Amino acid sequence: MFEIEIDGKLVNAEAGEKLIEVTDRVGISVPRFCYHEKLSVAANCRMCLVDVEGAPKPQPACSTPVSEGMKVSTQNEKAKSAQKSVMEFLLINHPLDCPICDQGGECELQDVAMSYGSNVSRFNEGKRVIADSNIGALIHTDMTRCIHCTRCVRFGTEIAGIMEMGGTGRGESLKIEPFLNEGIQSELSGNMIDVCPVGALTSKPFRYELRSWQMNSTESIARHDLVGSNINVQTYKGKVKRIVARSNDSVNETWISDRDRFSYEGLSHSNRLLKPQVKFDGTWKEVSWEVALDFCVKGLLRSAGESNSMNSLGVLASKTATLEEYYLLQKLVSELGCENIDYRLGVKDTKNTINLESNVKLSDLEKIDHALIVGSYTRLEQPMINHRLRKAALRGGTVDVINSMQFDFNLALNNENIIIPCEIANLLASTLKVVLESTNQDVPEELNKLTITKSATKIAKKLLSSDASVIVLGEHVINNDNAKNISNLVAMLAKNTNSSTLNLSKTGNSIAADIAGFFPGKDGLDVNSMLGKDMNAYIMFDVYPEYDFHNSSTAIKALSDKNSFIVSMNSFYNNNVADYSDVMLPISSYYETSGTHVNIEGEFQTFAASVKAPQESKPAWKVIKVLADLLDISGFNYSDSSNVLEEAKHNIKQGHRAEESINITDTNSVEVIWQPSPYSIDALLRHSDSLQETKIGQINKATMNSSTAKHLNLGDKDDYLGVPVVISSLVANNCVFINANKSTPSEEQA
Amino acid sequence: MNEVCFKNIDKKEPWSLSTYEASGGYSVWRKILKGELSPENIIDELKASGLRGRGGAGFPTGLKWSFMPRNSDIQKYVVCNSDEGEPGTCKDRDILRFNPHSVIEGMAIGGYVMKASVGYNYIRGEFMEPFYRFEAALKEAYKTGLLGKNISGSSVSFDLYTHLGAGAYICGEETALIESLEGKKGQPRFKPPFPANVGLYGKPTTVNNTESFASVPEILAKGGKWFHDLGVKNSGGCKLFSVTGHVKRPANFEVPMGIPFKDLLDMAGGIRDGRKLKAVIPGGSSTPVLTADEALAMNMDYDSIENAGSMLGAGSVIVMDDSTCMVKTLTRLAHFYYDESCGQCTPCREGTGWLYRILKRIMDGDGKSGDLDLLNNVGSNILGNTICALGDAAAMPVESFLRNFSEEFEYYIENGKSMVKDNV
Amino acid sequence: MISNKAKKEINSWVEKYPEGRQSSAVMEALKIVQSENGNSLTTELIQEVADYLDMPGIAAQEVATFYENYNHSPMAKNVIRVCHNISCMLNGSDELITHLESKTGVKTGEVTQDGNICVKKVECLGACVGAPMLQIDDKYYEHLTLEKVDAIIDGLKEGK
Amino acid sequence: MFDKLIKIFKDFTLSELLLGMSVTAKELVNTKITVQFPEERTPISPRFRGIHALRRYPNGEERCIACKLCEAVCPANAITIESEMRDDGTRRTTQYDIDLFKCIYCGFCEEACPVDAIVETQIFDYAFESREGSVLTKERLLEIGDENKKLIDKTKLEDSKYR
Repeated sequence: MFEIEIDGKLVNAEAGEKLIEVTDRVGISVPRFCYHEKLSVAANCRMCLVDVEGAPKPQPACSTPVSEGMKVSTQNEKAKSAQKSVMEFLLINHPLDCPICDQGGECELQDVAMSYGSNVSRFNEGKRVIADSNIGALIHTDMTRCIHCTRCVRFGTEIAGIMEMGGTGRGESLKIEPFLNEGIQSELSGNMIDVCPVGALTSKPFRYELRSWQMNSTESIARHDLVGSNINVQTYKGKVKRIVARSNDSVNETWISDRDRFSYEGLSHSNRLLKPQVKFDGTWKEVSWEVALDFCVKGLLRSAGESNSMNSLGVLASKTATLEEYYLLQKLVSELGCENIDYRLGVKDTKNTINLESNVKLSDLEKIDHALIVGSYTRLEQPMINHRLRKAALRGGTVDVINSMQFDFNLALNNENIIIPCEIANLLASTLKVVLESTNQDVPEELNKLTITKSATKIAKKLLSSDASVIVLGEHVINNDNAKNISNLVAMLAKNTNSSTLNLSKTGNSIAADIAGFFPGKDGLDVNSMLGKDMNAYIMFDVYPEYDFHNSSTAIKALSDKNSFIVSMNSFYNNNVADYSDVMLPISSYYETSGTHVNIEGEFQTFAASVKAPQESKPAWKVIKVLADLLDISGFNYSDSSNVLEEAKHNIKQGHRAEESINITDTNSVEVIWQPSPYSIDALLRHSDSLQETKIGQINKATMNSSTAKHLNLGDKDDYLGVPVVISSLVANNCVFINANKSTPSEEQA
Repeated sequence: MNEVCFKNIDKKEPWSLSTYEASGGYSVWRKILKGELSPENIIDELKASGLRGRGGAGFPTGLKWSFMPRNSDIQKYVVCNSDEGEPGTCKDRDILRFNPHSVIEGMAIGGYVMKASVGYNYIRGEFMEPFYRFEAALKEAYKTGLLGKNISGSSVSFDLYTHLGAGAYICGEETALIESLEGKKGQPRFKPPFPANVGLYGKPTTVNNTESFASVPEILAKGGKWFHDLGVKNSGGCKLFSVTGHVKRPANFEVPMGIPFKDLLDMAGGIRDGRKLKAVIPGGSSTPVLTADEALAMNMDYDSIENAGSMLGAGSVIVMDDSTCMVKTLTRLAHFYYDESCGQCTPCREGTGWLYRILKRIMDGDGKSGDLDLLNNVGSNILGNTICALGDAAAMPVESFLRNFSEEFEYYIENGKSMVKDNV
Repeated sequence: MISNKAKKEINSWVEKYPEGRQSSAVMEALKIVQSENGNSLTTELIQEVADYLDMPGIAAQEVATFYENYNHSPMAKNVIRVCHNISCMLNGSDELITHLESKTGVKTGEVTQDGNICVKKVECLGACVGAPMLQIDDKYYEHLTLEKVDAIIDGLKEGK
Repeated sequence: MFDKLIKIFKDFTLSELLLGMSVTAKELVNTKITVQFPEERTPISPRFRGIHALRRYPNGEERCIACKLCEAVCPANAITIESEMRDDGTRRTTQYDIDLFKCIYCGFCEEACPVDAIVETQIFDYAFESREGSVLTKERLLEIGDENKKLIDKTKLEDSKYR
């Protein structure tokens, strides 16, 4: 720590810091275009030139390291004239199309030009024009406006991990463009819009709709993944028009995934459920809220029968509700005396699934020196967590993987184990055995018979030799026949190797569901038992059966066959829901209600509603509250969702702690891993047209190797479980990895 | 004359190992292999010799070599910059063609001094004849056991490879050259960090010009003082001057520093066709142009040329007689920099094109009265604001041409044609 | 497709660089592939070179468009590269170029109908003492006169 | 006394009457300044700010590019614009409303317009019969522009030298 003088002020600086970091910290403004605090320094725009005493030429503040006794002027004649000349050079070939440029009003070039530009152009030659390239459904290009700051190029290589944009040609004809016109494929591509200082890269869905100053901005939380990225929701006349990243270094830094950025499009999809509807004699009628709720109450009371017992009521919710919604619904149901409540719709056997806690901070994740990923393609499934892991890898950390398919990770893998799902437990167990043996501990009986494989030794050695390691358990194993074993093995491995754990299988807002106690009570039924029984009534919260249930057709059959009274609250209209329900209540979707998301750190991130729920749809927590009032249940006097949150916080429930036992079973048939494609994980994403158009959105394939295909008698033109077959050697033998943007498997295969 | 790099030039097959060895070549390298010369000795000798970088910047070679972190064990590199492309300069090509072994020996010595076991000679892509010559010489050197791992049983290892460019003037800039060696676009890096700390593949690297390396063996064989005394104060030794343009016998001359320009001009046979000297660019196209009077009064050494208002640069003397149209010449140069700008940083990318377009417009007869001020101003706005020296190189000729020959430019703007009647 | 011969040649360049730095050979690899493909490159070829050297396609494209020695449209068998920088200009390169244009019947940068010759104006080739000069393939022709140029062109036309 | 005599004299010679008549007679032959509005109109400054119009390019293409600067600058919030990308990829308005009840005819919209699309014409006498008429829609504005093209072009040309 030493002092340097900037513009006559003495300020503290640390050795190794760049000048611009110091000026930014103390609030001295230095104009810049290519510098971005999260990207490497390029020093190519030359806008941040300042005068450093003793240096003959002006020095770029972004690349000049501070040194003791340095005297800097950002404002004197030399600095100003250098900045002004650079500004002029930048403007000579920049088009004067600010009025039709979507960046107008929030453009860094425009802003800086106001203070450093001249009002007369001395450039009388023709301006440069560059043809645009189509880079996909999310980003629109106007490359004539490009000022070659290369932020997008650096973003690609440094953050997204795939170099997609590059600078071709040289000199004046330098062009920033992708190579093949295949479109940008990164799952973080939207951030290029944010980093672009001018209107060269703008949001395609938002194109030409509004000017930046017309919108209101509200702070919110994106809920498509486990980090809960911080965002600003920009609205106009009650509609969400755009979403941009909000900086929060402990959560998402300044980046957000494309899912979080573009999913808002679904909010105005024509498929929204906008009015309460009641089924009279098999036909749907739009009714008022009063009528609909009255119908619900009467129906529910009738279903209780003469015994007036609510034992035959089932309550199911999707993984995307807010903490408040989970809590209220849970409270309502338990007040009614019912314990049949569940959100784990996609789990085949809730008794045999993952139960693992996460105990690592997101910001610490980038500091780990080793990660073991089990059953996850983090890049597309949890982009922001993957970004942290990638940072760790770039810092020299190593990453091992146990998966059933080889994925296109954007970080260097140290050791990739591609094995069939049923072997995962064995491999982990044998790894645990190595760990226990090498730390001179007793090996439990169950592990004794195991033979130690080379790969287990490798994995174990790496875990043992790392100071800060993490074991990441992903979604692919939730329906593994040994899911519970895997979960326990990971916990034990972590304990014995001093590693942290990260449970990525609790997607959506599941963590909040657990906290709110949204799981079956002691004598309650879980989702699969409910569907197997004759329930008299159901309350379904934002459930889309063909996507949410582990086995969609069984579930739909169970719900429609039995003559249950079904109340569905949905934000989107769904045919199956319409088939089996008796009442459909339109509820708010994302950004239309206040609530709380609990992220993988256990951080409660509360957000306000950015817009009103459209037409007659209502914030779901209010609907539940009114329903409770109508059912004459007391204790629902909430005036605000924050009251609900307060109460929920005082009633935090613990999920069942699984016993640590291992009992590995073997399977021999072809194993299927069903994973929704990244842009199909919730209803809002499924209704976002631009995202669906992207390469990632189009992913819909059942990948298997040729011998599995032969075994199943399939060719590459066939469908497997309704998903097109792709034959590839990337998958473990006897395993089918399905990435589907359609419904979950139908009955035949289960 | 012809005492260092060109000392074998008149012999038969000057490029062969036998010719080189017959005149004392590789004696220094063999001494090193025998352990008779320490790196410190060599650096002292080089410092005493006054050898300054021959690529144009004129940074003392001994000092540069001493900057390399010598104590750490990490891989280091020496790189020879044979990406000769400065208009007017063609000395390195002749060194590679006629004395390749001196470059090999010089680089090997550099490698030994800086503890760099690998060297690359970056030869410009068009220099295929020099490339084949150099490759042949390398083969000879390897065969004779002068290069490789633990050479002739010593602890010294040095592997030398050639790398070919693909046509980009900017790769003559040392950091652009390093980028290019890494298989990227030749875009200069900003400094600091300097290559001596973070260079090729992120490792400490020293880049020297071909002529600098070629001079090293002779300096060490005959002593730094001998070399220094060939030249004058601040400009030790002798240097290759490429005299081109309107002279009777354009050629490369290796002459002691400090020789009067007049003598150099006479060596090249004087101005051709009995015309009069009009202007001289003394150090390659990037250096300011001098008028005949200024040139005739100067000596060919760093200080004297600087006093005259220009720079020694790479010693590329471009001579122009009174038939030269200065507007056309400057336009030509401006086009060169416009074409060769790498496009990385703003002032150079946008400014070189602007300069060229204004000049082109003047040449097309559409000049306007304010154009000369504009040219000067745009030039000075580029100057000093860029990452590398190419921006400066583009701006400096503009300033000097306009200063020294303003009436020609004014005439052109006013009349839409050249003041020089029979210009070529 | 990159031929095996070309791959072998590329490998000999790759060997020069430290392990994992094979992308250093991209400039030569592109030249080798270009000369096999009738003196020009296509995006597919560039992608193949990139794949072969395990680097992003766009990085290879950057190199292929940055340096001057790569052609991106069909090119003539013989490319005559005439220097027209200052020393050559002072020695009459402009005249030379005009002469070449009339001799070949096409403008600089264009390919003759038979696909044999293309005259290109290039910047300094580093043979200023031999001005005016031009380059065909690996060979420099220096101290040119109009007669010498005629002889060279005639030689090319005869397919020498 | 003397004054009285003069008065009597004036009364008898009818001089006052004649004086009055002379004014009448003079005005009878003088140029008349009464303007027969609406058949006749007083001259108006080319800079006069009357009702608005949207202009087109000579090829018939509407000028407005939906930059919304007029909307932003309007001190009375009288302008409402909605925009989208037209099928040919250009930026266009889908709605351009000026609420005449709000408009204060300050002319800022015209000043702000980068493409000279929205202008204020010399027309000051206009009326509407329904409440909806108080809002000039995009169609109406273009219509006004088309109908008064000559006038607008002329006045803008006259004013252009002072801008």
